[in-house]
Amino acid sequence: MVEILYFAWLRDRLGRSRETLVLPDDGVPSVRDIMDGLRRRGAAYEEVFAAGGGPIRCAINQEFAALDSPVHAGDELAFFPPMTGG
Amino acid sequence: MVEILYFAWLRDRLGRSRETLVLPDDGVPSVRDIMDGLRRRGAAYEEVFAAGGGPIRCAINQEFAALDSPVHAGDELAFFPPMTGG
Amino acid sequence: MLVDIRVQEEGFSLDAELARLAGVGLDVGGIGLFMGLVRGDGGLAALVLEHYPGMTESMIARIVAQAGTRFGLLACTVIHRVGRLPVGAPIVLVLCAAAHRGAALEATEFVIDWLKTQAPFWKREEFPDGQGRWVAARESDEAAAARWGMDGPTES
Amino acid sequence: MLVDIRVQEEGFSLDAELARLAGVGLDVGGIGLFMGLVRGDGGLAALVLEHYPGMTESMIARIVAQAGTRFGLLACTVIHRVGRLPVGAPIVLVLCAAAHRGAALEATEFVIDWLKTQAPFWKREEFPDGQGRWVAARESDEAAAARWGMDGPTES
Repeated sequence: MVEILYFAWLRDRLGRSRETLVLPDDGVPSVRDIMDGLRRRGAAYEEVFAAGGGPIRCAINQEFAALDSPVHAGDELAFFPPMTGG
Repeated sequence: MVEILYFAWLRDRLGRSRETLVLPDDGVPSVRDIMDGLRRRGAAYEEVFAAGGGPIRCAINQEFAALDSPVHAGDELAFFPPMTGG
Repeated sequence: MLVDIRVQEEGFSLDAELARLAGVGLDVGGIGLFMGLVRGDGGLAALVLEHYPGMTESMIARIVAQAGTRFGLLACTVIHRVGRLPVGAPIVLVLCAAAHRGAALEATEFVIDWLKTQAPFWKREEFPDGQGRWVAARESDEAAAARWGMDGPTES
Repeated sequence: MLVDIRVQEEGFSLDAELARLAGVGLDVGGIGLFMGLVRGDGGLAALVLEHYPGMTESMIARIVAQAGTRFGLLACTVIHRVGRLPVGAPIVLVLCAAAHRGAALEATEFVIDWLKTQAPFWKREEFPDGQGRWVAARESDEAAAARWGMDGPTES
């Protein structure tokens, strides 16, 4: 299982701040694989994770990750827009 | 007459913070002329205004001035070391 | 290096933050400080700041550690506020203490530049009519961070 | 631009100085600040700061005016202390408020760099044994000021 967190406008559009995803038994998915899977969950997901939905950053276990980074069971995966703090 | 002010180590060595100088009737002296005149006033002046006495800056009427700047009656002439504020 | 990193809703006092540095010792010759405030652009009423608890603190700690090494800091304090902040309110404080002024001021700029692009905070603008809008990241912030000539404190 | 320049024996409060900026309006997005302190180098006990009253204020005013134009400042405060200041005491405060952080921080550096070389202050070191020594000007201060690419605010 992977815990997925959403921040800022991603959370607003998806209507949730976190959810749990069960990983497939075979192989180690990449962040991109997981995004592809999420996109099939409905219009809001399609909008958020489609190209043109806005630039998205992700982190695995609170470290920035790339689209092809592997995701393992027990990981905390977060999706969010580019940061605007400071 | 010219009012001369001394600051920092110049004042310490000369034992005074200000003095009044009567200008010659003929011509307009430069700062250098006035320094040459002061140097003849004794050992302390010789030491302060001689080459090797340390770098000296001057101001006329509270504006930085050069050695060849003219000095007029009524001017306030100040001698001091390079600044070390801040 | 004395490090103090806080993410909080409350405001802060600069005098109180300076007083905390008393224990650093007598080698501090210069303190650089930056404070960011909510600017009243285009009729804005407030900013609402959100963050990623845990990751925020660890990213800021990494930026501060890099600044400490690079600029020889004696102390560094970063306070970032979250929640609803009305126009005029302080958002962020970066304070860097060093032996000399150049290091203190450069480190301050380094920390705020990286914090803008690497620390997971997001701002939402609130207008008097109740409308809201997430602030888009600015390319100039990426450029400001990039000029320090690294891929970022996240790479270390 | 709101300008406040003071040469004084007393200390100062950063919070009080910030509070003075309240009247500047809601365009302030960033405040840069530098504070110089008496560093305890080589067993120093205190610095005694002397200045040229009148010229000091006018030179600082000129530096601040140039910074205001160059960086689009909304407010600038400079406080420089004189008299006997023990190790650890604040000597100087430079505070620059602007719409954006880059301008605020650069202006802060600009003002302190020029102040070091153009404002008529002199420091005397005092040691615990009663010995005293005038501080020599540092070439690095001249270099720091020169990098701003002008002959100095005095030339305008």
